[in-house]
Amino acid sequence: MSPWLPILMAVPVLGAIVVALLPKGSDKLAKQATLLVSLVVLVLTLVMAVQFKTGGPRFQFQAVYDWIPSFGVKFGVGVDGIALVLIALSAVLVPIVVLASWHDADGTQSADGTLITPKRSVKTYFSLLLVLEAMMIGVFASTDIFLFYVFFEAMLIPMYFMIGSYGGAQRSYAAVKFLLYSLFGGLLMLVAVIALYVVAGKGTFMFPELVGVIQDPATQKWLFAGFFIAFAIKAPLWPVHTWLPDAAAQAPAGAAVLLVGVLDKVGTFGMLRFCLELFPDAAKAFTMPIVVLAVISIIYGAIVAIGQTDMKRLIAYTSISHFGFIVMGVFAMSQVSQSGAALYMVNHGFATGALFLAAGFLIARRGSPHIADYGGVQKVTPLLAGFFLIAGLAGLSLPGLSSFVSEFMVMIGTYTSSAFGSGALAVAAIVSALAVILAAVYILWMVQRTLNGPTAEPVKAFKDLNVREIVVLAPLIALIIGFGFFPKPLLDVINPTVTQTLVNVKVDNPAIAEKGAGQ
Amino acid sequence: MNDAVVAPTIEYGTLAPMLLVFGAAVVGVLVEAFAPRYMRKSIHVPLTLLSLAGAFALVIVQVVKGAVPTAPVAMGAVAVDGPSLFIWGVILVLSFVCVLMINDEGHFVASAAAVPGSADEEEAEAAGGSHTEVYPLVLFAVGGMLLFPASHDLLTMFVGLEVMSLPLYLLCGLARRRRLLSQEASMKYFLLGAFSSAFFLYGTAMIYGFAGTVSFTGINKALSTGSLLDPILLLGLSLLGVGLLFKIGAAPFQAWKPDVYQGAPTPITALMASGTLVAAVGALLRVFWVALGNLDWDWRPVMWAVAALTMVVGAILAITQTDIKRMLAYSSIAHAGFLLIGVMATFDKSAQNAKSLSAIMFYLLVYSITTVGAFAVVTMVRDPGGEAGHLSRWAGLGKRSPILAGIFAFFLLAFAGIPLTSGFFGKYAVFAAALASGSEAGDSLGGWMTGLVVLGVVASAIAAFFYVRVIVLMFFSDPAADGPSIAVPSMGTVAVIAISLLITVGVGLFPQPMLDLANQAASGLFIR
Amino acid sequence: MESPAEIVQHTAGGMIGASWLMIAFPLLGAAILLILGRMTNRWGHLLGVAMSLASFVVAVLTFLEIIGLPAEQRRQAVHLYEFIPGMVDMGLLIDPLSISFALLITGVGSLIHIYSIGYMSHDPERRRFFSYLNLFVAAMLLLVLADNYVGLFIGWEGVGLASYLLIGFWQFKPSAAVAAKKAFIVNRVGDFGLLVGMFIILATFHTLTFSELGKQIAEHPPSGGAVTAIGLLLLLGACGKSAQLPLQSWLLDAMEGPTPVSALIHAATMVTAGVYLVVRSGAFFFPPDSTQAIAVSVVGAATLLAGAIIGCAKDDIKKGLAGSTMSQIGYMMLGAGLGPAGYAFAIGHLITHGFFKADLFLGAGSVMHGMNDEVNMRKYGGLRKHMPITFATFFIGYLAIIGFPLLSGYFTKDGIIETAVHHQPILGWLAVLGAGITGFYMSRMVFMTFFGEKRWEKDAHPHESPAVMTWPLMILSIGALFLGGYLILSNRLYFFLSPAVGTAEATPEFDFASTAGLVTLALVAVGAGFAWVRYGRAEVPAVAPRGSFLTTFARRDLYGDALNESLFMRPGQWLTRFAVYFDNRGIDGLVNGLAAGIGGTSGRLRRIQTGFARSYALSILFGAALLAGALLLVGNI
Amino acid sequence: MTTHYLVLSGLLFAIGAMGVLIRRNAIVVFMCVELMLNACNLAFVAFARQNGNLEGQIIAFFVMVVAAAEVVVGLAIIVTIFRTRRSASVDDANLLKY
Repeated sequence: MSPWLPILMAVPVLGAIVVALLPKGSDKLAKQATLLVSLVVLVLTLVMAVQFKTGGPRFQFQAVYDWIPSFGVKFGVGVDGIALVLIALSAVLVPIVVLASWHDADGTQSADGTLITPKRSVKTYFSLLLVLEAMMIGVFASTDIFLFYVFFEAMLIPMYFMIGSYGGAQRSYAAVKFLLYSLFGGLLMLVAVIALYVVAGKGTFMFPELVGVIQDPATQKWLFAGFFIAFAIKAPLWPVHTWLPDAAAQAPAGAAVLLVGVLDKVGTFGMLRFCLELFPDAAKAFTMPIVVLAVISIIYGAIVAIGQTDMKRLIAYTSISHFGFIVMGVFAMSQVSQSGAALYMVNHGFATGALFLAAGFLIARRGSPHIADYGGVQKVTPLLAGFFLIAGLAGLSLPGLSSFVSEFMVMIGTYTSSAFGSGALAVAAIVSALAVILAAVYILWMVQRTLNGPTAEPVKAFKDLNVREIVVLAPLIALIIGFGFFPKPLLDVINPTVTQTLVNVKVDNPAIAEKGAGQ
Repeated sequence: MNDAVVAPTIEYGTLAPMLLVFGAAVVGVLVEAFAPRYMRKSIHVPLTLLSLAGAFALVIVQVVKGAVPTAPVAMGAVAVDGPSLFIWGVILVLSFVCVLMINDEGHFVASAAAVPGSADEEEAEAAGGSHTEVYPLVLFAVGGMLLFPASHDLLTMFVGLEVMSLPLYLLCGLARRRRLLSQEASMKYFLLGAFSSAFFLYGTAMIYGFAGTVSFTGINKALSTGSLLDPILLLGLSLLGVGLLFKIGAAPFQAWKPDVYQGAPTPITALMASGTLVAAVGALLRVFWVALGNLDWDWRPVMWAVAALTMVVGAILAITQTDIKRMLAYSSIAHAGFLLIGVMATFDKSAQNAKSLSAIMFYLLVYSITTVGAFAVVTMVRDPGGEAGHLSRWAGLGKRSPILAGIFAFFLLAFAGIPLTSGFFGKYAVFAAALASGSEAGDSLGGWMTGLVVLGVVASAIAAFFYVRVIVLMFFSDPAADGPSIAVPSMGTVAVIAISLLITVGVGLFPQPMLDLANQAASGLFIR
Repeated sequence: MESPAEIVQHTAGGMIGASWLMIAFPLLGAAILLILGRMTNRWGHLLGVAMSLASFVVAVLTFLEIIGLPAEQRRQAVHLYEFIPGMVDMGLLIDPLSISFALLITGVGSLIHIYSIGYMSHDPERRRFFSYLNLFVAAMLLLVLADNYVGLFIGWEGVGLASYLLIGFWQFKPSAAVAAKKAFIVNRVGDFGLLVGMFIILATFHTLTFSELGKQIAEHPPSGGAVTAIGLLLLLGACGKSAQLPLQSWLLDAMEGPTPVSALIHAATMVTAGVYLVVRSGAFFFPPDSTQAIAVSVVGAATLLAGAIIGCAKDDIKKGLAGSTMSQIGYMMLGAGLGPAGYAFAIGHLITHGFFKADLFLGAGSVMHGMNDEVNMRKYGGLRKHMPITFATFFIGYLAIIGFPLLSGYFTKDGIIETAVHHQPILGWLAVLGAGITGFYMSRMVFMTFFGEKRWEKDAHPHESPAVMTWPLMILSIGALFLGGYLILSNRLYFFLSPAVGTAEATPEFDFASTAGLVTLALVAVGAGFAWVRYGRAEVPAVAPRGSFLTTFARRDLYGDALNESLFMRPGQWLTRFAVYFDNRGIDGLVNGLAAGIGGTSGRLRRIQTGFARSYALSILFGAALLAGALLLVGNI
Repeated sequence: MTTHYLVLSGLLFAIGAMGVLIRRNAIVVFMCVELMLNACNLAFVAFARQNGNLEGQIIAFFVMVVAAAEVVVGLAIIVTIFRTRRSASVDDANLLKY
């Protein structure tokens, strides 16, 4: 019984309650308190992460309490390598988002004085943010599948309110679409969760005890489908992706970061942990169709991104393309591809987070997300432009930046995967590599239209980043570059978990290096 | 020949809760007759509340003593078994809470006899008159609700049904505002209710014809020996079903629900949506599981279709509703459908049946508590002409009154079954029971049960849309300039909302105590 | 014929162990300049130069240490750190090939850094320019020094990024922004090839490290298919970076960047990375006379002609030089496709080209500097008197590039031509033809710029550039004069490189009197003479005449852009528009349609609720009938 | 012989049900419901005879009492409506719909 994870979840919840109960008119205090709480969580997470033993048992910092014995449900938490890095990702992003959203609820005015967003409740926003943080940590830390499901669904609510109350003009449409899409997937998963419990007949939802229990191939397939659809919607995978551009475009930049950076990762995380390990035979049987969907996502997301006129929608579509990579990596079922996919989840969080935030800072200055309303930003605000460019380059997976390592691992891992006879996966990897070209088109074309060229008239009044905004972006950029050259700390944590996953999936796909040594 | 009349044995102790309620009702009538007008209310309120609380206490005493009878009491007329006691407890809590709401000024007409808009009405209102008959009527209805699910023969059940329904017909017509609607609701409810009771009765007659008895034990026995294909039996079964399904508002017998829920005074709607539903589901279970348990191979497929239709009709029709109470009525229809999934989760496996029963009872508890809370919120949002029923009036409520809107949003999320609310665990319990029973070896409906659950989640997703729509209206829309006012709530209403919220949140976080209760109550199943 | 020497793991310290400093210095410079930003405006350029020079010093010291080693130990792998655990470690490979490149990059790079101090002195963003230059040097060094394909690829994209940033340095000009983007995207097409090539390498050999690859291939000589595929894919990558057909189109547009950039990146170093890639992979994937090796030569030959033809028609001095660059790299590719026999000449030409082309570009920059940034040669004329040093150095570069006997270009280019004629006669004779065209267009350039009448704009006041610009020119021209001879005569470069790239069957001999060489000289003379007739003696019209079909063909870059536009851009735009439409109307339409359908159903169904109690009663009766019917039906099944 | 009674009872029930469906006057509709209840009574009594026990007859008495109570409630409601609307037609009460 390790107290780490319950504490990690309790701190933001308590923080949220405190922030919500602050007296009227203490907006500033609410912000400071939220920042403090999120920083405390970050520190705690890092302290915990340092104690993680990479060679140790798969799940560490385990804590299991009875919750609903009638249903066989336990409050079971614990982290493996992948969960750990994703929790760390959440913990890193939240304080950044808090700082980035500092004035989001205050009501903003564009340079020419028109009201962009009206004043809204600051306390509510920040307490929702903290509640969301607790749930994000919870969803990754759950070792009980029922508990996972609870967080999986409950997470929607704070995000729903953050989009719906604090978002752009189309916010309520986007929020409802987001909620219903996710809820629908979640409910199908609920059926599968129940059926898993019933069919397994173990009287428990604890993940480690359910691995390898379901043997019947037909049952596996049905249950797999139930989980997978939910995760595919969450991830989102083509063709159930259309909620993301709306939600991400309408959400305030900070919420969009958490939505795309962390919440959507639950989908791919779930595929990797639950779809694969609980239903290995079904996963193998469905690999090809899913990889095809993933490849479609990659290419399709990229092409549609090229055609977007709204920055945030564009970024959302790039994410769809990137999620395609993650899904492909997961289902290619090789050590390299899955490690790459897990790493991609983290890197994508940083890269897209930086991109959304930088775009958000741009939009906050101009009051319009339309690319056509910009031009020549580089000349006026070189710092903002520089950060935006680096974030964009991370988005196109420029080597030397963190997303390259993961994308490369996914592609090469998929190509070299021998899990299913290499042919089809090799083709998938090659086709997905075309996204390398498309990514350059969508990012650089956006950069060209916003940062470059003659300075547009309204842009001339822009102020460059202030200290708060620099503090928001700089750590992300540092992480992007740092992990671009030194991905080892993350990979060392991820790799053993992936190995364990592959053992559970019964795929014999040893690491490249071992193979090489053998020859 | 010794023809001496043997006095029937009545277990007064066991029946005490019910008898207390009925007794209080009779006393209430006497109060109406003899107490001076100005004193009546101050007598009725404590009388009603104390009798309900007392009845609840008596239920608790029985539970605590553990002396749950294993055979029907009162000469085989009433079965006070675990489920009965649970349902009684739930109904008594609900009715207590509803009475707190009823107690609030302004819901009931000053003089039902006065024609709406006439001078009589103005005069009655000016005199500050009120229908204190409401209290004994409610007590009679509650008594009926207690009897209905606990009855052990069809005749007692019929009587219970009528005792429950007749006062409600009247109560529906007593709204202070929008009296035309209220009276119309009352008449529709009455005519259709009477119509459906006739079906129930005719079904009873057929069953009696087949089994030679109306006692559930007897019917059960007859079904284990006689020909199960007798048309009289099947006809009786279907007509009984009509009467019971009508009461829970299952499709295609749901038509009355929206009209009546909309027209009736809101506290009465709350009572119907919670107490009546609980009682009716209890009765439905008793008839179908106890009396007709041996016939489940026949009625389960049909119930499958009814459940599916009910969920879909409720969810789909709710989407386009514009009146909050009407929408909640359709929501209640959809929930009746979910409950029917649970009702189907039975066949010849008593352990599994106990789980299903527990799931249904748990669902009833959490759903009805949330419902009462939701209607209590509805009473507080007011226009000059009464409650602001039309949804457009709710726009921007979240900005004008964030706490109230937040609570209502939470109730809606509970209806939608979002995790960390009580509604989620209710839904989960029922779905889990259905899947578990479907996967038991020997269930002929195995895969179909899964299909029904999938249909159930699809309906839940559709249903989520209209719950979410209200949240969107309240929080994401700008308030109307002449928006509704929020009534300063009475202590009673505050208490109602607080209790519902507490249970909805509490059970949402820690459902185990309630589940234990339901499990314990269901462990012995129904007395056969 | 020998394979390259085995790569040994470097264990001792020394200069080789510290060779990572070569990359670290300019990287540090770039980081400081970018992070500290405007604070460094005053001294930023000096830091940039210092870092580049420091890197050069390290390179020289490393070089000295290398040549102090016996030949078979001259390939040293320096392990840096674990990069992707289980797949690849980051490390440097210090061998004759990479150190040659490093010397060229840091040497010419430092000169161009120095030159830029003067050239960019009026630009308010000079500091940023130097940070990008430093970044470029670091990335280019990583490209050539990495001991594995992943590191190479990081450098490969890093130089692409630097190139993007520098082409678009004056990004406020839309043309510059577009050119930068185009360069990056076209390069990415090549990168796709390189990337997929790496997939196959890893799948086939289970390693991406050069030393391991060498061992693998030595132990298990690879079979055809995979290696051919790898070779062709790497060639695609090389085509992108080196502006070879069919990915040549970006280079001409890239001239939007400041001239020192054109000199360093788009002439001397980065664009030759393709040649490096082919030579570096040569021992693995380009066995002589294999399909892929021939493909390399064919691409080279085609590009050298295409570039030369384009060069003939350009009036923009930088674009003319860019065409020439394409053409010269074509020669290198041609040589690189010929196996170890051609490697030394290809690399030799690469090095000498680095000098004389940088010299030419910087000379052109110097001219522009004095002519208000005018680039149209039709508005030059007679400049030799006004800019004597520039003229002298440019003229030396000119003689070197056309292969004037005994100058640098003569040795290296003729070496390639002779080897090609020997191994691939057709390609070889095409290269001879190309040399003739080179003679024409380079002469045309010199005549139009420095000779003839003044055709200046009114406000032009040509003047010689400051010393900080002319000194690099002079140093470069010294290289253009003598370096070729030094490298090629007595096969110095050949023997120096052989541990890294292997040896040919027969040691190549430079033949001063070979047929091909003589024919080349003759053709060059003819071309130069023809240019004199057209542009030296005759008056050059200030506005370009319409010209023949061929001229238009050349002016339009052989319709390369038009081809790209109609083959890729337009269909791409259509596809994009269709995809966006499909996403909004198709997929989202389906989802919203489903929602609307449910809503519509609801709207219609609720009409059934008529409000008439009697119709409700009917529905109850109806329901009762259904129920009874269903129960009877189920009962009797 | 029971069958005859049952057929009659069924007919009465059907007539009652049809009356509910086709008659507009609330009083008549209500009387039709009463007719249905009486059809039930007939069935009970007939079955009691057939089964040879008295339960059916006792039930009939219960039903009559319940029906009487129903009359009280029903008439109260109908009269109130009539006073308000000056019409006893069930179709006029049609405000609550959709």
